[in-house]
Amino acid sequence: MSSLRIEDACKYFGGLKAVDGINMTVPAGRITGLIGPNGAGKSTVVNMISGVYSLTRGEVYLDEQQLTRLHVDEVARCGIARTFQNIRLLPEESVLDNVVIGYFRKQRSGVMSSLMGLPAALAETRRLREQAWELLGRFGIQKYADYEAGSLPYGHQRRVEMARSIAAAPRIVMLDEPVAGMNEVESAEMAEIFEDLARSGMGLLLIEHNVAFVSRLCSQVYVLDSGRMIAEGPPEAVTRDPKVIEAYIGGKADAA
Amino acid sequence: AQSDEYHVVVLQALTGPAAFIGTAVADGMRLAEQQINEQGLLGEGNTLKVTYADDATDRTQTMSLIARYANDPSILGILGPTSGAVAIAGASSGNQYKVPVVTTTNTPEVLDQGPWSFILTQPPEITIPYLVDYAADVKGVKECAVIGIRDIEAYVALQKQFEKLMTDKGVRITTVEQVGGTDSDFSSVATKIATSQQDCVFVSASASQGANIIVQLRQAGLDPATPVFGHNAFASPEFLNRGGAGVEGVTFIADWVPGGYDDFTKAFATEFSETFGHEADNWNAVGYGGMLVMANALKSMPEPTREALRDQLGKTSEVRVAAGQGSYSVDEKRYPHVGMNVLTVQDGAFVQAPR
Amino acid sequence: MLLQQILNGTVSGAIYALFALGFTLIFGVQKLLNLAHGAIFMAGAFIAYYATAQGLPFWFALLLATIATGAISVVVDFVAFRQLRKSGHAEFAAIVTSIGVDLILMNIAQQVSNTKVLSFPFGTFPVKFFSFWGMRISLLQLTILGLVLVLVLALAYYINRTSFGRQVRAVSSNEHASALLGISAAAVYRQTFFIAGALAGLAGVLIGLSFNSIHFMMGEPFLLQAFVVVVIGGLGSLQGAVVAAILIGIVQSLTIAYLSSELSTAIIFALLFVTLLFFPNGLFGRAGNYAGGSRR
Amino acid sequence: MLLEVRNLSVSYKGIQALRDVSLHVNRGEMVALVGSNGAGKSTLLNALSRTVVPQRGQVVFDGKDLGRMAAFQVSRQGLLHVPEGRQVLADMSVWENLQLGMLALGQRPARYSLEQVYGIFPILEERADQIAGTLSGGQQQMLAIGRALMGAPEILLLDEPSLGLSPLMGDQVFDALTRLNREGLTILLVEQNAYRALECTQRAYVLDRGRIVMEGASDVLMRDQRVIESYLGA
Amino acid sequence: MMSFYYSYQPLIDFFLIAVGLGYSQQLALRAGVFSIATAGFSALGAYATAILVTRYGVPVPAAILVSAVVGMAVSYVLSVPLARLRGAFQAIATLAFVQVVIALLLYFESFTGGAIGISGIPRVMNTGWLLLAVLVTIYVIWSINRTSVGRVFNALRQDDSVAASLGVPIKSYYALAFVLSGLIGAVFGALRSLYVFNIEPVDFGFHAMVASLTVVVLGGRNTLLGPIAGALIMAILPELARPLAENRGILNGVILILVITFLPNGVGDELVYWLRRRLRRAPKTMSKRKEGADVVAAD
Ligand SMILES: Nc1ncnc2c1ncn2[C@@H]1O[C@H](COP(=O)(O)OP(=O)(O)OP(=O)(O)O)[C@@H](O)[C@H]1O
Ligand SMILES: Nc1ncnc2c1ncn2[C@@H]1O[C@H](COP(=O)(O)OP(=O)(O)OP(=O)(O)O)[C@@H](O)[C@H]1O
Ligand SMILES: CC(C)C[C@H](N)C(=O)O
Ligand SMILES: [Mg+2]
Ligand SMILES: [Mg+2]
Repeated sequence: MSSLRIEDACKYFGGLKAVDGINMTVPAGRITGLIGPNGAGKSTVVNMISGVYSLTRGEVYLDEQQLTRLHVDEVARCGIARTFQNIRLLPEESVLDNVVIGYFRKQRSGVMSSLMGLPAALAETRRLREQAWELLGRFGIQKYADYEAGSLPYGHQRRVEMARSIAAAPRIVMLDEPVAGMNEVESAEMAEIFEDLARSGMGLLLIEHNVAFVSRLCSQVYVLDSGRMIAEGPPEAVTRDPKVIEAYIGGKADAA
Repeated sequence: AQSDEYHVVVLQALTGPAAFIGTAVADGMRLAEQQINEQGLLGEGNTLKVTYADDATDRTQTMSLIARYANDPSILGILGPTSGAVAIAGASSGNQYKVPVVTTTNTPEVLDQGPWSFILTQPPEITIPYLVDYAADVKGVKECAVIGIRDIEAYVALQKQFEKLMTDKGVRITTVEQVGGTDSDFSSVATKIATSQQDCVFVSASASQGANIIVQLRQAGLDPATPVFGHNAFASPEFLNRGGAGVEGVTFIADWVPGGYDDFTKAFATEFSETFGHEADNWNAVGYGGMLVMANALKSMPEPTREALRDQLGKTSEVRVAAGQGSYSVDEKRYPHVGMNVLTVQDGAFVQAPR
Repeated sequence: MLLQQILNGTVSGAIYALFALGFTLIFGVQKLLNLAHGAIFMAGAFIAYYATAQGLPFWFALLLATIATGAISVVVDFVAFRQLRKSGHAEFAAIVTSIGVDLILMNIAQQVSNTKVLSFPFGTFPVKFFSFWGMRISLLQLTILGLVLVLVLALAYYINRTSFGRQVRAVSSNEHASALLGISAAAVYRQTFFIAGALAGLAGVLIGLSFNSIHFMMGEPFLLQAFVVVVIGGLGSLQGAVVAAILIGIVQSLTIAYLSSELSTAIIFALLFVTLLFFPNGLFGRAGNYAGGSRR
Repeated sequence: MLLEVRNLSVSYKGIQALRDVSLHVNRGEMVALVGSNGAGKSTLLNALSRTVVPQRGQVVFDGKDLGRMAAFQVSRQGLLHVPEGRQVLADMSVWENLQLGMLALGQRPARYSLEQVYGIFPILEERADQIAGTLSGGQQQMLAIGRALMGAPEILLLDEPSLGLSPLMGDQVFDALTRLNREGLTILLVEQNAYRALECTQRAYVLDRGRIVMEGASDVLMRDQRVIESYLGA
Repeated sequence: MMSFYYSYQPLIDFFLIAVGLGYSQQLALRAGVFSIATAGFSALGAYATAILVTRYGVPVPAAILVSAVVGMAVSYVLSVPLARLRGAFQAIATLAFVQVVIALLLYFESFTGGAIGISGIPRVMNTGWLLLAVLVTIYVIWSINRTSVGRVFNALRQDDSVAASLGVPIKSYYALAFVLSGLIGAVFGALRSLYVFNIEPVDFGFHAMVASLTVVVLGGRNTLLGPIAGALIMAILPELARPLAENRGILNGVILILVITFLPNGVGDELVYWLRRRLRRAPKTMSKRKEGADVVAAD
């Protein structure tokens, strides 16, 4: 079973220590939570792992393979997928095509056969479109398949992005606030999907401000505050930790 | 033949970069057309029909238009295109479709395309000797700096010919500077030449650009005693307007002596300025002559066919025109000969250069 | 000769700057490639020419041309760009509409001038030379340098010290959000186009005057030049445009003087290419947050 | 009545996103608008701020018909919209974003000073010179709200203000909004967290597939079985 | 009919060449490379072929092949620095490339003929060959559109960091798009030189750059129909306006403004999008599942 590890990772922006010496493990087959106040550095962690940011210090490993200095596309080809906190779809493409592009990593037909329009390449396209269509079904947005992605309501755009990120069956997927903008009923649907994915062996890193949602799904939760890890452990323990309550959850109990 | 209508096309650059030549040539041709029909120059009852077309200095349009006109059997010949590669391409098309094409340019390559193509202006190897002889022999210059337009091939050809013939005469070419055809800021080149040693400057450019270069040369401090030479493009009122006092003393060869020098040319000059409201320039005169040459060939055709027209154009001999020394002939290589004048600017006017 | 050539380059560069500043406002700030800017520049020279030909004093013609080209530029924005911005496809479509405007303006100018090259009558501006340290500078060149300096400072003040500059940047970065803040994008566009057009027109008059040549196609080489200036300077950076313009003027002048006038274009553009390799956002461009696939 | 909407319909390229929506907001009220993804909530707010042009219907704000106004004029009337996706001006600094917020004042007097806004969101003061695009998601959300406050809103339209905010920060923002409302600011709130929205508002509308399907006092709706099933989770 | 063809043959042939160059331009734009290098590639192709054929008697097919290789090689080398640049900066860098090519063509006179260029190039191209070349190009681009390369190009254009996050080696794909653009540009440059008798540097200058760009923007940047539609308009426009003689610039300008104002994505693209909207439906194999979809938004 593979796992993603980051060791003593730091990211400084000028004087600002956005991430400051943290260690974390995201095991396969589990859902790992990463929570923390706004500006704690959660998205920065995702960007460091996925290769958008270089690390000021520290290392990233997938099993034994070092990812620290790989570029974005190389990291992705190792099987690490992500979504973006500010949704990033290809706005002019149809919803279906947005998902089809997600299969890139698993494509087998080469550039030449594509340029020459060989039957193998065409058949692959057909097959991928069907798979993408299935996947849209799983996220309940099949009926939007032919719409321009940019015209979908916010919540549906999130689903498209998630579908795209898991299309190529990554080993690890990092979801940055996947249910933001969804109500309880809608996020419950997403929860089911996440659990399915974990059962299939994928490792999920879930960043979310919905503590109840995180508690329900995650086996392990990390809490980041001002770039430092202030707590980690099973959700029940973490959410009762006074440091976490003070920095993050606040006095009032969360809804539902 | 009883009252034939001879149909020719004037295909010039009326817009685009070569429009400053094309429009002027077309105007000259319009005046000639009018006179030819008024004076019945084509013989009893015969009329000349002219269609004016614009190729926008664009080879695509030239080739399309020539194909179209070639496909219209009523059209006997084409006066155009104007110049440059467009003219060469037009000449090739003319040969392909077997329709006589009389380009305005002076580039002998037009003639290489085949027997159906002609040029209206004399190539550099005919015109430049007039200038070189004057500069080297009369003025006795020894060292000459050259400034030319780098991207207008007609000017480049003139410049090359000048360099070659001067070198043949033992004159040293000190430096060759090239500027762009649309530039107007020559301060750097001017400073460079003004601060170096030579006893002659040759400028190969259009009237307005050339005047501008010379003015900027003088402003940069060029020794006023250094003679400045140019070629036939300077023979235009444009040159004086643009250059003013700055071009005083510039010497150049000319197809056209502004204002005319005998009855025929003076009549042309008067009629032209009455018709168009401004003085005739070099290109007006060339256009006027071109149409007369065409009319002469049309008149002498045994039958109205393109072959006949082509043959007659090739036999043009001593047609009275306004350009050069007034008599236009074509030799066996189809090179035109009209002679050249050497002019100089004196008190803001063109006069024959003193020998 | 070196100093003289640097001076020549500076004066040419100052004029490029005038042209390029307006272009930066439109191209750099609004991301619109306005290929009609050269024609507007040309219109400035034409208007001033015909105004002086009517006997108006030169300074008045200059003012008239500046205001008129500002107004033309606003009209151009209205007919060629406004609708495109609404449809949200301006970036590329503007290339075509601005070519359309360019064709129209050039055609009109060609008809008006009968394809001739025009120039201001002699004595429009007193011809007077000053010599110092072995250099010659004309009164006109001095005036141009002074004028450009004043204008650049005024513009810099207007853009950087009033809220207008912020509004321009806000509209260019997100028109939708700007509207929510109460910014009238239309008004911002009107003002930038007016300024850009007026600067171009003014540059047209000055160039027509100093280089003695007014022609319906005179805008083209300057347009090409302006591209280079704006990009080397860094898109949207006013200081950048000025520095780049003068730098290019000087480099051009020196290549002609010491290397080769025949190769000057090749050298300038090769330099441009190399500059971009080392400064992918231009000399003064704010480093974009683009890094493609590599870590930053 | 500060804001009155009558029979508003909006469609995008043939897709009907709002059908005959009528609602109103009284001065000093805080009203919620709930509905699932794609119900048309954002579309409704966009139509009110006129960043989307409706097909039919009338919007009257403070006695003025907004039908003829451009979006920027609407903002200058004091109808300020904090849009979905935050829409901060990404390449300008936090301070510049806030300064630009003041343009909505037009001739109207300011209502909240920069200090007050910094008081509500201290991080904005701390990060005044940071480029807004590099703020964290939650920080951007605060900036978007703060920026709207700088424009002295008569009514504030908020599209999912708690989106991306930590629970603590979310609470603080809601506390702040409730406080501002008590001090006289009228608010129309779109919120996914229906529980929280209903908790802090006086009245609410439920939007489903482009239509208003329910309206009433928030505390009543909170106990409505249909609302619980579809929006609050069983 | 035949006589129509003969009268308009050059128009048709130039249209085909413009279509080919349009595809070269389009490939770059559609992959998000704001290149205006097509004119430069076509200059290289044209000169390579012209020099080989006229000076060294190389057979025409071999010369075209060499042009293709030159186009690919130069575009590959250029793609490396270009990948570091964005948008307008790419446009200017490619503009610089074209300017340098032209300056060198003018300078190395003994080799390139300088300003006069090269004449006496045999005219071996005709409508048939040009049509064949265009059809082959269309086939390749059609294939690209239906397979992964096209998807990647579309992704690069809209958001290349998203593409990278999905594992696309973006530099290689930028290079691929650019090399294809260079190849097509050079080949059509070569074919053009074998049609127009003579070539000179100004044929490939600012106007040529703007011309290819106009064809694509006017026709459409993303669909197969784009360059065809754009080239068609640009071919017909001067003819439509011809009766206006010297004033046709005005009419041309007005038409360009009107067309693109109402069809801002370009005539061809808008047509294709319109058709797609009319035919909007799930892909064939999936249509059986369509029933029962509820109608929040399905019109
Ligand atoms: N490119 C950058 N330059 C400067 N500061 C940055 C940059 N990116 C992020 N920061 C700062 O680093 C800190 C961490 O940001 P990050 O986006 O990782 O927070 P987060 O935990 O994801 O917060 P949120 O929950 O609000 O999304 C923030 O204070 C942010 O302002
Ligand atoms: N720009 C657009 N073009 C086309 N259709 C659009 C556009 N914006 C929204 N829609 C459609 O309008 C409908 C309502 O969308 P809207 O964004 O208003 O929903 P919402 O209630 O805000 O959803 P969410 O909670 O997910 O934000 C949806 O069906 C959506 O697809
Ligand atoms: C362009 C050509 C018509 C050139 C002309 N023969 C000249 O002497 O300049
Ligand atoms: Mg975040
Ligand atoms: Mg919404």
